Amino acid sequence: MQPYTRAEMAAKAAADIPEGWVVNLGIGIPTMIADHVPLEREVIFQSENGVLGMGPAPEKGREDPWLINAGKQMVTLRPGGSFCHHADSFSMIRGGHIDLCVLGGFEVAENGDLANWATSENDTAPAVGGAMDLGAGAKRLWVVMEHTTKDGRPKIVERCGYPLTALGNVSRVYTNLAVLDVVQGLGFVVRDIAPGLSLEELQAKSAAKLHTRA
Amino acid sequence: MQPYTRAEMAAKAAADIPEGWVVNLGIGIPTMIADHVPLEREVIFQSENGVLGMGPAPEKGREDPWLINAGKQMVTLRPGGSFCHHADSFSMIRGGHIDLCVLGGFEVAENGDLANWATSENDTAPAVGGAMDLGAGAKRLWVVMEHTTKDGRPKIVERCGYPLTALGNVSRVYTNLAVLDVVQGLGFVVRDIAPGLSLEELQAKSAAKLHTRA
Amino acid sequence: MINKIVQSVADALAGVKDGATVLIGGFGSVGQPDALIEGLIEQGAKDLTCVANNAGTGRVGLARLMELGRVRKIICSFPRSAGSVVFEELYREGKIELEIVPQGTLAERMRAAGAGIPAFYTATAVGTLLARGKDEREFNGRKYVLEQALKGDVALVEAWEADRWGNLTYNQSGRNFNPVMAMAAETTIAQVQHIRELGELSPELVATPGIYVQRVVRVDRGAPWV
Amino acid sequence: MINKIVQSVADALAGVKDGATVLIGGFGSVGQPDALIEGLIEQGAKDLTCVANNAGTGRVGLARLMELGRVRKIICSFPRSAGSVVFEELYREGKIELEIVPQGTLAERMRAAGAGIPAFYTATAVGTLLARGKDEREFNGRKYVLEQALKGDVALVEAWEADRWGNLTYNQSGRNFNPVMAMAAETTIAQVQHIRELGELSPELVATPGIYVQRVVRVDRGAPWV
Repeated sequence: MQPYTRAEMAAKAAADIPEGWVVNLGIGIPTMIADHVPLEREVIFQSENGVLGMGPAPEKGREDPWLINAGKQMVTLRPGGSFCHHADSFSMIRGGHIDLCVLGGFEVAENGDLANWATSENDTAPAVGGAMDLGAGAKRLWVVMEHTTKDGRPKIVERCGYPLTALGNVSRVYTNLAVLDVVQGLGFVVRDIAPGLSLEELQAKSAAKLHTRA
Repeated sequence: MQPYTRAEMAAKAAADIPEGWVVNLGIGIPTMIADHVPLEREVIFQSENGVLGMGPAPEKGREDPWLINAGKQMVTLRPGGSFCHHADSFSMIRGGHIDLCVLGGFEVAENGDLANWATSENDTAPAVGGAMDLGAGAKRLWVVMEHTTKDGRPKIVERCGYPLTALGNVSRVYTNLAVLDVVQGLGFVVRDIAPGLSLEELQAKSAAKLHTRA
Repeated sequence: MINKIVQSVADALAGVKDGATVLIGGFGSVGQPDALIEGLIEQGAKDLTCVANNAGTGRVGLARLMELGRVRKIICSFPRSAGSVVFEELYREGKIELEIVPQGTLAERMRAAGAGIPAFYTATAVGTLLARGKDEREFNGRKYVLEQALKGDVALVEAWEADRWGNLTYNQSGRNFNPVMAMAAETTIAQVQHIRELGELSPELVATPGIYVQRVVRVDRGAPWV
Repeated sequence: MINKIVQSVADALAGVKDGATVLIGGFGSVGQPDALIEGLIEQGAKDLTCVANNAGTGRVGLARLMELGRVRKIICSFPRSAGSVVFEELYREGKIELEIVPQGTLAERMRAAGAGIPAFYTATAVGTLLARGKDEREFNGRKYVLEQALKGDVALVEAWEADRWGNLTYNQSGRNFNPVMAMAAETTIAQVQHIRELGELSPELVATPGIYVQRVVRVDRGAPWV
């Protein structure tokens, strides 16, 4: 069995993004997706701190500290990009103008719920950032995450146990073991399995029923 | 008896505006106020169509048709002026950032109510424009108007008969016959009377009790 | 390659449906998308709800659209102005619906639609005829009315410059309702004076990012009174 | 002559009262008004409610203000970040109140305060812990929660350029929360890198008009990491 690497997970998600979409990428593996979209395929990356049209990471020696993304990494702006303030930036997000948001996750449920910001109701100062705005506002919500926790507990679940970030909005999950669609009224549908992994093995590592295309 | 001319009414109001105030002027006599504020006394005139820092009317031959005020007259922008869109412009107004708004009026009541947009509930397509936003949002609301209608009916009243524009916000009225303060809990207080007019004569042309300073 | 530039006004207006809500930018003649309004007249959509600050003047543009019986309802702040003859006639005859909205509330209702805010409270119009039938609530001892987002199917806007991503800049008071309406519509169509290469517009100066714009057409409009 | 420029950080911070709500701009280190925060530490006001995206890092700036016991409550979207040691310690010990607000709701609540909107509905956080106790209402079949305006007594912002009327421009992603906070406070104090003559700033480019700014102080800040 060959689980996908983080780069492969990012590349798989990147391959599914068509030209012209406006895309917001969360911190972590989602951020890596941008590196796998060729510049010729014009995808407009938005960052909630008011940057629309981010380009690749700056070349060594050409970094501009006044230009960062939501993960606080230095980035570039491509021709056609623009800046705005936080209220205008979240107008784009809340107003449904972002075609796709890709976030990391603690758990995704078969009803499309996402938990990714707190691990208990009494979490020590949980940090939500823009995840709830993105989860509720983007036209599509994809999640990229490991299929299980480090100690092997499934993150693909029937119902989220952790506090929710967004309700019913996740439509696809990319993990190190599979790509799953979330179909309303049905649940998880397998699109792709890592090489050498059987459906039964994948099901065993998941806590919700996995369907296959009819 | 010498009633004030329209220019005198505007000049009187202008004299009462201190440096540094941000001021929105309604259509008609209020617009004339700007001409009576010397440029050295820096008053920032705002127009609800997104112009902050209007200057005097353009010189002949130097008009710019892309730069108009809310009365659709061509204006100029003084150094330090800026442009914004309608939602940002009304954020300034609704958010209480305008020090003073001066409007025309049909009636002003002793409780500070203003009626200036419709003459009956079944008015043929009354036109409100930005008057209600300005009436509710500006820090101070002054009215400049004739003291009576053309047929002699008082416009200074106990309660407005016409549909209201703003409730209880008028604090001063400049008419062709007098300048009146509107004091909450008391009513109209005379600040100034046109030359040759007695208080009794002024009272006779008003439909609300006029007080004098104690 | 993203390219939102279309070659004709007819292409720009293609697909506007009967019954659509059309937001029309401009304040006075400044920032008014004249060519797009003419294009809409040609295009033929009817039973329209039009949102604009005024209700048209003379017998051209929006007034012409109304005169042709294509406008079911108008939502505006200032219907009665010098030369609004067509509107006044139709209104008297009961042939057009009117919703008067205070100018700031009109702008904010569209900004709200664009920003994913279904409703908001404002002190504007409290206690007046225009607050009738609206929910009222007190915050910190002051009364406010609830106003709902106003969304368009189509927005017709006028801008100064555009690039192929649909980024727009405006000229002075030509900004007015245009950026707000661009946010609020499903399909935003911009008539612009100048097409710039991608990257030519300053990223600090773009007043409407391309994310809000679906189609751009260049129209040599000259001065706004033309 | 209107002149909002003051000569020292101490002059800029004069009069901040105990118990004040202080809005602090910036996202990461970009657009963060470091010198003004240091000035606030010097100035001495206590029992503060601070509104910022993060809860400070290391033991300088906002973290130092908290460590000195001057912050009663923090309102932010992302308190737990690399290096938020002071906050985490105080929070564990129950020595600081925390209100977590989704980032977009945080920005919009301040924009609302500046725009005279006492409350608005949003779909953000519906059905989550952060919606608890908030009014909920349906519009067009979708649920929304009511969020209230968040007003500051003081806003500390960082900008690129200013003139004596208080007009501000920003540099790239340095804009972030700054223009929104500038709108939302009774007294807005701006730390800027460059003072320009009146009329030097493009009227199309001013991102915060001077109407929202009370005091400006020039601080040679260099790069944002300094």
